[in-house]
Amino acid sequence: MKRIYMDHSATTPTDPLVVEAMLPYFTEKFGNASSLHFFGQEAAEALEQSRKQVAYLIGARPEEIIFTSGGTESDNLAIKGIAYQNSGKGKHIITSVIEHPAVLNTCAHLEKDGFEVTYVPVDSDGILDVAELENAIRDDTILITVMHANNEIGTIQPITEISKISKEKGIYFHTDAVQSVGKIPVDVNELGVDLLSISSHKIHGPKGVGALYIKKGTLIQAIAHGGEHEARLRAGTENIPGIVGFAKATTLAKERLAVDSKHLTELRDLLIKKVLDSIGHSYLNGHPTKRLPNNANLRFSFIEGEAMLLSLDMKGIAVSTASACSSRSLEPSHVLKAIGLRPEDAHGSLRFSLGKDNTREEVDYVVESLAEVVRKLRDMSPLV
Amino acid sequence: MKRIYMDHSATTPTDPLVVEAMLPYFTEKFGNASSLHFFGQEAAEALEQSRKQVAYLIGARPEEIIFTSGGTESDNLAIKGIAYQNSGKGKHIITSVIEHPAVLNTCAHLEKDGFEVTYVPVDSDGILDVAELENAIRDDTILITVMHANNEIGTIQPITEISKISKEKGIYFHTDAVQSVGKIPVDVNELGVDLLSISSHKIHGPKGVGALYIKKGTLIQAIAHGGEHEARLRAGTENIPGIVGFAKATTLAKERLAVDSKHLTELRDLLIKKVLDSIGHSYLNGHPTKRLPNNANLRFSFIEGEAMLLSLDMKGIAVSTASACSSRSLEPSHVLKAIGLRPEDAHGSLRFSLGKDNTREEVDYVVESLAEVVRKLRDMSPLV
Amino acid sequence: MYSEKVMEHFSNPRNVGEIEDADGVGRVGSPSCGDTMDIYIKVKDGIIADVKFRTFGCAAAIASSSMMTEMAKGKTIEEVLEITRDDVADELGGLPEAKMHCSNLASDAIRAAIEDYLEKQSHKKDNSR
Amino acid sequence: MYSEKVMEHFSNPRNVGEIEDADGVGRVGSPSCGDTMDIYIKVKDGIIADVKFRTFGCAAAIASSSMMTEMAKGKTIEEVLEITRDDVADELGGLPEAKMHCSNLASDAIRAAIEDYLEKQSHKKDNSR
Ligand SMILES: Cc1ncc(COP(=O)(O)O)c(C=O)c1O
Ligand SMILES: Cc1ncc(COP(=O)(O)O)c(C=O)c1O
Repeated sequence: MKRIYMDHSATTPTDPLVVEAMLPYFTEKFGNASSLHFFGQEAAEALEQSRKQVAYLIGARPEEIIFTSGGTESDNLAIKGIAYQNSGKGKHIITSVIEHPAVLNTCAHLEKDGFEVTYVPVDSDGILDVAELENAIRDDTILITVMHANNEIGTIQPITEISKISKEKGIYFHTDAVQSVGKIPVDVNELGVDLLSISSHKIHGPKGVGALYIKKGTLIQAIAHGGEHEARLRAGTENIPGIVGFAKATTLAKERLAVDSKHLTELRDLLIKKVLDSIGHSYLNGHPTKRLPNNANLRFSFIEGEAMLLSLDMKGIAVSTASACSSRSLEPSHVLKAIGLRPEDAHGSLRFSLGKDNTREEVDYVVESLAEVVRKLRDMSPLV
Repeated sequence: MKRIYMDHSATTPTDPLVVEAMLPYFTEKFGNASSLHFFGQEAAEALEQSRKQVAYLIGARPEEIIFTSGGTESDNLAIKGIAYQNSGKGKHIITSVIEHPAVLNTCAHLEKDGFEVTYVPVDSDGILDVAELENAIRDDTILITVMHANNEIGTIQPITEISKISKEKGIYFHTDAVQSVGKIPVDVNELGVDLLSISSHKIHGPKGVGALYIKKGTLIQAIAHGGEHEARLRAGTENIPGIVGFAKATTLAKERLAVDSKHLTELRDLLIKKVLDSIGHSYLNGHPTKRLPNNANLRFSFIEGEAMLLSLDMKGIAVSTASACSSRSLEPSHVLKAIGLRPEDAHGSLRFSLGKDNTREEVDYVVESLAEVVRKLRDMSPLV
Repeated sequence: MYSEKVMEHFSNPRNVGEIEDADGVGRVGSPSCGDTMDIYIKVKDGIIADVKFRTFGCAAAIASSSMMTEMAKGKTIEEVLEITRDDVADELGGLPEAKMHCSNLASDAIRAAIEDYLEKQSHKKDNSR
Repeated sequence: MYSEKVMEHFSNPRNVGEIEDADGVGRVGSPSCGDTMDIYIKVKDGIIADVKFRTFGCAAAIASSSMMTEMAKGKTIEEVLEITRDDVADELGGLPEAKMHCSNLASDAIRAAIEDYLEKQSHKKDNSR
């Protein structure tokens, strides 16, 4: 069966050029970067070269990049690292209601550990309320963590506005840029953040690798203990092939950003227009323009998302309900609830996340198939 | 230059069969195992199949295996996971003085967090003193963590003796089996442990993957927070290619164990005999027989290890001083200190860790080169 | 994730629809929880002569509804009332733990339809008294 | 990790050995710390006419010793005393942070040798008084 993948926010295929870049580091240049001999030094050089490439993508310096095992670990390290380092100064953290579980559950863990967390709401378009955030700041606020772009509805948050405030108040500011990197420009200096999380597998790099940008001079505590790797902030033998692949993916992402984002925006807008035009009682979730070029989160009344997803899957089309992580749970998405959807509407939403290799023909086929699926499920629905 | 790699305890080349097994999971079967569609289910199946393979290697059940980003993370998860879960019962932990930094530094971190840790000594052969360990047990002891085989001197610890004691006293027992797996039989039931750490890159699998065995019914706390992956104990999108490669490596390790360990033991004994016979003032560190088949840790009076290492490197031979992790530090190895070596003798030690592809000819060349290097450095030494 | 049987019933659900002059109707679940089932039955001589459903819900909910209607059709009311909550899941070759409530929902739905039928019957008797 | 210059001096160290009738000898470091250097000097008309070393230590220690002897040879005592601790590392094209003490050790060693020489000289003067 021909298969169409429109779930790039969950993960992306690794680019063949990335795999090619990784290959020598499995079998030939396989050294441990801590070893002093030739094999080790070869690995250490690859590591530092990769650090430069990743730093370059986001306008950082190489020494500001810590490699991790993925976006989740980067978020954990950033938030716990700042929290434990600064708990003497204060124990209050501000975040948003629409963060990824990697941030929300880390915050929840810190709450059990004596920290207080304020969850700032978003408007019905899914954009954070900056005034509310400013109001939430207290004398003991040590960290603000707000995502750059949301993984479910793709909305882009006012990071530069927030960083102005955080700088003024002398509060550390972390952003989870896992979804935005490679789709919109991400420059740590323009954004004005102190810490920023990235994940390799969302930008056509391998799974199991990520990075945390830590602005020079920002002290954080390690959360994994062991050897003295990664400036003593992340113990464990470095995953050199993974890191080399990640670095290659960042380089490709940087080169392709302009072309890709134009292509994705066109496809996204085409998909949204066609769906809204051809399927009754369908709606777009999230802000119409302040959203990732590749995200279309659509809502269909009277029917349920998983049933749509699996029906589309039988037609070879891969999409997602809410985020991949929460798609096994029965709770409607916290993000869709946060933008004010009724539970039954949240349950009836689908996320289409496009990739650079998707085509207009695929969009046509997807919309046709979707119309059929929606019709069939509505025929079965007692709510119509 | 022909290069001879004898640093397999630091890391191993990934087996070409392992790379082959991984390849489809980068570009074709690239799904996120949490996704409900075809791509996701394909990944989820690979994940569960891999879990079975890894479990099989160590005689565990699939549901007792948690995938991590490596040995360091496994050690952190095991020790912190048990400590925080059981801190209500007690805050005392017992370990040995010769553990890997992943264990020692995790224990040190817990000490800062209000736990007490007893470090049990080893004898001059590098074997843990079980009587001392038994004496160290207190009413509030919640965890014993002792490595299966040491990474520097290769000594094999009396794990079954310890597990008898831990069971009697109802204390959780974790072992770091990162170095023993694939070299000697490792069966969780025979060893009688509750938790056991493994790392992929030490057994010809890819870097950046590991596993923690957690005996059914053993409750531990998560240390990374986020999505509901890995029985909610390890958040983060699963590194499917890495996990598939790791699983393949465990299968190969199991198949090859008998042949490999025989080959390695022969080479090791040949290397030790030739060195001790042909180089004056040379000694073996650690127990002569209770040691990994692939480890020869040798000591040369009057000269320093790094100088030997780099001289050998110039002859194309890769070995290590102490563990790769600590080889950049100036402190002599804590393991060699623990077996009673004077600092200058600890500084003069080299670790040769053999791999299945090493040959007798390589051993001959290494011993010849070593003799030359030792002679040259001794000519330069004021201590001779 | 789902058994083949579940996927088969989900993609080709049996007995979808309404029965205009149903003898009993059951509605369980609520849209805000993510699933709602309507089950319609036609009873003849104490036997479920016809049964149809409409379901808003996930694949498991739809498959459970379909399977339930198949299991009920042609059986006596007493037999149908003996179908336990797990039976539907078992017939479907199992359901993921998180989806077991769908099996429950389906058996609850047909029970509700039968209760509706029995209540209407007793009203009829009342009225005819 | 090391510069080419370090590796070059490490693999081909200059001036290795002892001077039997040295005018001054300096020993610094201690085996238990991982490095010890012995430096021997021969002084003629206030100039370091010959210098040799023996070193127990890492590659950086050996290279620093070698470089130090090269830098000292042919210079006046005053010139050599002006060589700072960092100069040896600089001449070697830099040393890793953790190895900077090797550069220090080398300059300390030659200083110790010169002090030994000067002390012996003053004894000689004392004796000849
Ligand atoms: C916004 C966001 N943050 C964090 C993560 C976690 O990243 P990873 O899957 O690399 O752990 C994801 C992806 O699942 C994400 O979309
Ligand atoms: C005994 C032991 N434990 C733990 C580790 C850490 O494993 P990893 O490098 O996979 O983090 C190592 C290897 O460095 C080791 O030898």
